[in-house]
Amino acid sequence: MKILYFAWLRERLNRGEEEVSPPPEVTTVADLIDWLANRDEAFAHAVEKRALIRAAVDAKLVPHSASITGARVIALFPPMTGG
Amino acid sequence: MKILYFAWLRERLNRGEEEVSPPPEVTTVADLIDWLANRDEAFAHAVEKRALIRAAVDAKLVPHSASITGARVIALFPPMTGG
Amino acid sequence: MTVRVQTASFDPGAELNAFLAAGAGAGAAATFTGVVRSRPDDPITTLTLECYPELAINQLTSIVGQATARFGLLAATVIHRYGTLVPGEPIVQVMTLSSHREAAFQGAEFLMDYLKTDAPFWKQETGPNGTRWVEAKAGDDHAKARWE
Amino acid sequence: MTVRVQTASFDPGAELNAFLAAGAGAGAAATFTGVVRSRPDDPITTLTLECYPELAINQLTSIVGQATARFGLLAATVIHRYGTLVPGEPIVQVMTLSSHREAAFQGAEFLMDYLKTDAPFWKQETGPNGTRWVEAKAGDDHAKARWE
Repeated sequence: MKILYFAWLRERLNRGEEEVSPPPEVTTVADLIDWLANRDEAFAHAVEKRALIRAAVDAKLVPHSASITGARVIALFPPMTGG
Repeated sequence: MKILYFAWLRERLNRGEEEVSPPPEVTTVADLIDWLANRDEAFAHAVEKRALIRAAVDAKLVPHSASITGARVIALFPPMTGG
Repeated sequence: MTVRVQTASFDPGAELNAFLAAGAGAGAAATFTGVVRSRPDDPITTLTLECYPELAINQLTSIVGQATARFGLLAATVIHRYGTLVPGEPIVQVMTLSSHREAAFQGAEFLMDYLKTDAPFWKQETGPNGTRWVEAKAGDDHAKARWE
Repeated sequence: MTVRVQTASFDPGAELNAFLAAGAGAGAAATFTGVVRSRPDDPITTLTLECYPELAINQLTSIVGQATARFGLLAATVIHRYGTLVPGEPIVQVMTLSSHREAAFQGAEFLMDYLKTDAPFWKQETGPNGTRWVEAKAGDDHAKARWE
């Protein structure tokens, strides 16, 4: 699956997207964030305050408890500041 | 002094303005309305519901208790429906 | 702070652009545009607004001054037409400028609520069933009362 | 119901006139225009908005649908830019149309409140002291919460 990063999360990770293949026990957004943090210290540091990380699955805004099973694109990003 | 009438008050009286010379004991808008009503049955009928009559003295919106001493132009009109 | 009472028509978009240009960089602008309406169940052919211009200028200037002070507006404009209009034509436009959207919105709502009850305009509708004066709405007094 | 997310600039007045023309005779239109601001005490040279366009379209379409249903709007439009802008340029415009001014105002405020926290745009300011991401404001969450 593809992961997209935006704003300061993209800057801290120094990448806007990546392809990952999490194992089958990674079933939710929260699981995915934990799994990515375990692989990558920079990522772990950037998402230390989990409450600051928002997520979308296939271009739908979701809570961290949402399923990622079958998802093609997951986006992770800080609180939005539009308008 | 000049009196201006607007909207349905103007229509019912069949005049947009008139010159009047009330006696010195007519000191407020309320006095003026009473005095005009005493002279003219059509006027008395048109202002029967006093709460529907608004007034301005020299282009300032005022309550019926306001003084008309020294005023040049008094306007009488129904509730406003702008906007 | 601009108040205009006029029989001539006005261009809502051109007025908005001029208002924004004058307040460059202020952040938040709220605009209300009132248009002559005509519903299929209550069609009208014309709307005539009677006006007492001297009092209208005084009242609108006072209302705009109150809104500016109360909501800390950086600019505010009211344009109000009178005379005979047809459905679709703009009657009134208020525009407010602030660094915060809440103040801009509240200023514009305050202006509209006061203008409905305190500005000397009287609407008369002409339709297939003749001509009638529009009655003042109790709702408009309530809308104004929430600011007191 | 129109949602546009674009890098191109837009003309606030031309958008308002097109919106009014499409809804001829509806009565009440409220418009909010957000402009890049720059204060003397906190000058900026550019404001860059990052965007996730697919999610922005989905979120804005959902928010406009909610506002339309909740306030009985006859029409609603949201235009939101992204990319790099300079002070004075419009970022966002929302327009709502109703037969009643209260619904038009409330619809526009609802749209702005939701858009601030729920549309995937991220602001980055560049000024004399460098570049910084704008932080989300608690006040924006509170503004949204009043509709819940």
